[in-house]
Amino acid sequence: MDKEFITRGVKRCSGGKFLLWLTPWALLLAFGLYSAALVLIKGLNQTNMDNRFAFGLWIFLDLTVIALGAGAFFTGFLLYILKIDDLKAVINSAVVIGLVCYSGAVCVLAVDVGQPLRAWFTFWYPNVHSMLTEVTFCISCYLTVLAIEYLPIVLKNRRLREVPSMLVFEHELHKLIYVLAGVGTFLSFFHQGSLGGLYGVLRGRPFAFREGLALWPSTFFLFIISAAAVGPSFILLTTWLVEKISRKKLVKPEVPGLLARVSGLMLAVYVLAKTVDTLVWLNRTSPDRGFQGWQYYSWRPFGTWILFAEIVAFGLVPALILLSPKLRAHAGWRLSAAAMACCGVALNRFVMTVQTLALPTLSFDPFMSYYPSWQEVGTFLAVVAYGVLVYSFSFRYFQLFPQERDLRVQAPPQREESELVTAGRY
Amino acid sequence: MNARYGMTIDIDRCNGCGACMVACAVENNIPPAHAGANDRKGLTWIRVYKVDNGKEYPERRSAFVPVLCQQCGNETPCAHVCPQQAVDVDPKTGVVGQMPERCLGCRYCMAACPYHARYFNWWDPAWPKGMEKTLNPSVAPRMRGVVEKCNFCHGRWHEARERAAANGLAASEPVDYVPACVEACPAGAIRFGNLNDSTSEVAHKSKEPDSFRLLEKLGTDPKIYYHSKRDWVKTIAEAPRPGAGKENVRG
Amino acid sequence: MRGTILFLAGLTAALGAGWIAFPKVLYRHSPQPVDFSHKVHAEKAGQKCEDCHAFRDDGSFAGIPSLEKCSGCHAAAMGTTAAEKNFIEHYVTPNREPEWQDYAQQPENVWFSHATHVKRASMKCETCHGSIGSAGTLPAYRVDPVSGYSRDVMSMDACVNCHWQKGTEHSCLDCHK
Amino acid sequence: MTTRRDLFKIAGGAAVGALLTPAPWRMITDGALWSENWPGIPRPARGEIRAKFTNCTLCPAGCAMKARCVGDQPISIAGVAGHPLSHGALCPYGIAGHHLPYHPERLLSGAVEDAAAAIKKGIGEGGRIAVFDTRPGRTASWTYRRAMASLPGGLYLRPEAALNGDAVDLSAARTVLSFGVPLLDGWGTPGNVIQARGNFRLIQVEAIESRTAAMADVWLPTNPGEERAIASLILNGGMDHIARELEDGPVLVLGPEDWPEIVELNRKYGALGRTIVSRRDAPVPDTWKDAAPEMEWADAAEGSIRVLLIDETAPGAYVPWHSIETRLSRDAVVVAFTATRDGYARHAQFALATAVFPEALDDIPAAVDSPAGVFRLSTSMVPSAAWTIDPAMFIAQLAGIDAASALRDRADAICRSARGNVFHYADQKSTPMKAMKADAFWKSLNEGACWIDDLDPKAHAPQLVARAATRASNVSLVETCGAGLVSPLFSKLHEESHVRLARHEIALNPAVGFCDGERVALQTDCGRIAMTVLLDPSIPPGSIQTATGADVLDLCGGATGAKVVRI
Repeated sequence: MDKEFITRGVKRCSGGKFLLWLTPWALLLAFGLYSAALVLIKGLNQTNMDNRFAFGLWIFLDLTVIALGAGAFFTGFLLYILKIDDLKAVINSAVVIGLVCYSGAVCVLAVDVGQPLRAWFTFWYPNVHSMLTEVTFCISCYLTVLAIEYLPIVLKNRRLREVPSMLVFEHELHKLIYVLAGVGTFLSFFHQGSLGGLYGVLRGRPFAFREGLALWPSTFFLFIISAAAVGPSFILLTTWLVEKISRKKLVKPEVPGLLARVSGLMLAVYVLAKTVDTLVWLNRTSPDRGFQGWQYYSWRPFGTWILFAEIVAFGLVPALILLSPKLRAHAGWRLSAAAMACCGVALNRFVMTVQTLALPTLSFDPFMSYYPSWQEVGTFLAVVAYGVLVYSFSFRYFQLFPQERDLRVQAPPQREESELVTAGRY
Repeated sequence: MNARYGMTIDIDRCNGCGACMVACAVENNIPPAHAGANDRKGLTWIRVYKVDNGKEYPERRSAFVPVLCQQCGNETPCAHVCPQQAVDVDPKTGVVGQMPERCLGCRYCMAACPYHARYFNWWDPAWPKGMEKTLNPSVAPRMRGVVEKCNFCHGRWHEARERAAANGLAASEPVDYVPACVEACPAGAIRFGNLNDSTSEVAHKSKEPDSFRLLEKLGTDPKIYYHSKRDWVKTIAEAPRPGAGKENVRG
Repeated sequence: MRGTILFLAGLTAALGAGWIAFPKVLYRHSPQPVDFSHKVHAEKAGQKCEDCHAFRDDGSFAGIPSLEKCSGCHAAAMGTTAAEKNFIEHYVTPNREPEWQDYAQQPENVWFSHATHVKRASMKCETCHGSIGSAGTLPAYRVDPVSGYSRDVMSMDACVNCHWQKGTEHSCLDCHK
Repeated sequence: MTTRRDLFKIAGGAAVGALLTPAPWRMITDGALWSENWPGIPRPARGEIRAKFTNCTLCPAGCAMKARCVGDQPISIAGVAGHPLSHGALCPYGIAGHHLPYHPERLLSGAVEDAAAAIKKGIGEGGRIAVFDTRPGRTASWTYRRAMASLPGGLYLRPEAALNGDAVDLSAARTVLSFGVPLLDGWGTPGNVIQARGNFRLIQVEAIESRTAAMADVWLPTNPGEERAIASLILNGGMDHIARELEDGPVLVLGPEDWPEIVELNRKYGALGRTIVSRRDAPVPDTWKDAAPEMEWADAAEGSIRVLLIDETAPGAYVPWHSIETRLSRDAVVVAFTATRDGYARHAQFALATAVFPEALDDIPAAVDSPAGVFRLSTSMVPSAAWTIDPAMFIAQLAGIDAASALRDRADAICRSARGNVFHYADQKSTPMKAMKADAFWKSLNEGACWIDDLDPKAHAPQLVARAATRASNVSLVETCGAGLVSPLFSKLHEESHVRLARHEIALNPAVGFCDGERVALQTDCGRIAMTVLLDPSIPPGSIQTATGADVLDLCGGATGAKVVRI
């Protein structure tokens, strides 16, 4: 049925199997859309957010997802700007992941605001001092860039190539790709930063406030570095996951190693910077504003353990693992380290968003806690489902892993047999 | 000559009756609590907190602290972060204005405000049947999904300016008016006026040694001055001290 | 070539729809209850705007006069025009307020003070209301059903421009409430 | 023939074209504008803004009010500056009083005819009829007394009079010793108390740090029920640090008046005649003199009343139902005139809906802290609903007397007395009664004015008498508005913050072992009521704090001790 759409020379599972795989995700998406609709129609009273917890699960999700999606721009940067050609093997997959993460984040943002119909005000009456303006502009621009980067992947599809004009179009786009990568990298760097700035500028929240380097608070740069660090790690994980699920070899063995090395390197830099930043903040920034550093960590359950977990357990440790060639070579170590790195950054985003709001600022404030409502969780799951669906389609019909074909050709025939038997789930 | 509207609140005079909170809601067309609203999802532009000296009964002593928008004058945190200029500081009055019809409800300003003086409209405003007849025409109707806060009763400010114009007075601050909470406070604990006018009562009181501002060290230069002769009350101006037992269960 | 023609065809069609059809479809027209003539009142009765559109004692602006004011002169029919007949029959006699539709009615969230503009800044009515005061008939009232605002209401840009030129633009809450 | 590609081209052209027209941009803008005022959001009425003056009837203080009205509809209320009694102050209940007519829980209509029939039947069978009036001294009260006088065996019952009807002159006091009296939180006229507050030291003896205790110069925390012991200790020269404070007179001692100690302390420190003074009430027409005497409900014979008419339109002291019940005969008919289901309506066969503030026209007698007699009206600012009835008119009809012009008649009587002064709210000027004609007086009363009597030159020092004493309870009741109805905006003080306890909310010390928001029952020997726990460390473990309300008062009224039990 859809055979003629599938890339030449790669094996994909039967349409039936594919549908079977899609169904649960489609259902999840439907449920998610329902809860999102509830929020949009009935208003944000459907969530468990309140005046003290003005931000909740969704902002945490946005920041995390976007950090993980950073693989797209950073790989692009390494490939097209620094010319590390081995990364061609994953760039398409990275772009798809980036697209999924960013578009998902934008959709959630639209649900998260009280008056989505006025979202465009930010473009018409922008407040140039606001980090959120920066974020909005960069995200929307970068999303366009990602869409354009995604086009050639689509256009490479067998059937579409039969249309000559499309072929030309795709060719033109390809010339553009370097420009796009450049622009994309710049935008993405910038708004990963502004996402960090988002909290760093909150002078009213000494827990989040950081002193500025040049125009931006230190969190601006920390977010960039940490995003660059986990981006590759996340690609590492997803690639491995797809290989497992589709039971196929998708990239040459040296590629994961390379990704791991890059990730480790960036992570090490991040841990160093983060440590310095934390020390400055604890000993100068915060006390200067009348808040003693220790007090933040005396509100259960947010003890100093969270600081340790963020910087050492999920920062330094994975960095060292990824940096050591021996451990890195071992898939188990490599993947768990990558996973840890992702958790570390997720934890960092959690601290910046949720803990910041939970901590009291007035002496007669209580310590606040918050649990998301099912509508919030539902919307969150919708993004996950949406991501899986888009990726599944892209993987089935487009060439996300250029090396897949060659790897199949090289593969010894009997494995060919076996593969025909258990013809992958995709 | 620009004005700098501000308030002095004498904590030693406040017995926490709540007249200011009710008067504020009446003046600004704020609806009664929607079913499901609680002390974390409510709309109380001015809110009276009960604070205590952290000791146990019978040494425990309490005081009532009305907290409203502190009208920060220096790098106003909320105005600084709003992505679409829904918050601005009026140079002529120093009042931090919030524009519900420009606000998209991102709540970034609420995260930015250290005083929790900003409130989000979680529900569509609704009044018991007939009660909408008592709405104040000088203040816009409320709407769902936007952030709001105290603006020193701008409806009254508009009226005062119109009166002045009608009486042929020149356009100049300060105009002659007081916010609803000031008018309502039976104990006269809240005073309102122009801090730039050295002859005004607020200017005097704000300079007294017993006057203090909340979280002054943040450097946001708030325009609400609190006043108390009790030393333990003065400590509420500082950052929280975990374990000092300063848990606030009332207010 | 053919492609270009087709493209241009689509383009022109859309342009036509957007510029000509759309405004017609969007705005709902509704006539005023009475065919009132400012011209007649200005010339015959020799009245100035503020004779009918008066300020109240508290400095606020009364806007469109109430039936009471009209009945002051129009207790009985003055003249034989259909409009007059209609007015007397349907409003004066049953003492029913005409549901005038206010072209210049600002949104609820706007505080517009006539006193500030007319008395302090001594602006002319025509500056904002144009020639309506000398028009022989009332133009149809056109309202945007989506926003619920009159088509002829002064837009914020217009306010801001003037305030900006006069250097009286300070903050949103100067005009919003 | 057109191919799919052609359609693409046309569509492309159309898309580009559309972007060059106002249509898409208009729609985007309209979307935002629509969000400014989407359906269902009420618009405030426009119109001329006027000021109207009246007096509050929500509690016996009767503070002067200035209402800001659009047309005739009050939209906000403030005090009247310079008022000699209320000094421009209002409590939160008064400030939002104009919402009461729209209260969702307001009592709507009632079976008036059936009630009338039942009453007539009751009287016909020769039973005693009685009116129980929660706020005596009003002109309506006089109407009831006249009506009862003209009915065979008619009784006029009232709650126990504070200070036996004598008044407190706070301005004269230098030291006030209060045993759990909410002096600064709803006791007298707020403005008057605050005005006087600067001149006296306040010593508060109370188990809980109430609003008054928190603002007192000295707070003596006691164990619940020990207040009386402390009183007698002070009386017998113990606690000399307090005794020393009391040296600084004039002294005023406030507390449950049924304690002999309070009376004794006031005698000992010479309060009587100085801070506690006897008051002349506003004159009444001579023709009313044959009205039935005031009788305290407690003096009515057990099981004697066949028909009881309760007027709780003007909230005052609440008498727990179980002590009223004992006065009723077995087949008694009880009719409550009220605006709420929460009060005596719960026990009456007939609850007849009445007008509420600011619908009703009524007068407010002098408050406990007003040494001079007063006469002021609460005018009808908004028309009262058609289905409401005026209890005074109803009862007057029952007795076949004419009371339609009672208020006017009394005003004229006051005018004839030519005593005192009239304070006009609009211009804040006083004119002597002598200088006013009856019509002018009546006019200004309706436009907002207050007649204040001269102090009685030959006033005798009041004689307090102690009643049979009840033991103090461990329940501290904080006043919610006497009127069952409170503006819906009080959610700001209840749900949306915890400034005041909501009804059926109970404040407990965390150490007691309940958790926040837990459903519990407050239990006394009179029964139990379900409550919601609010933890408050400032409440001592032995004590309970909850908001008043008829049912709670029924529960705790005569009770000596209450306990909280899980349900």
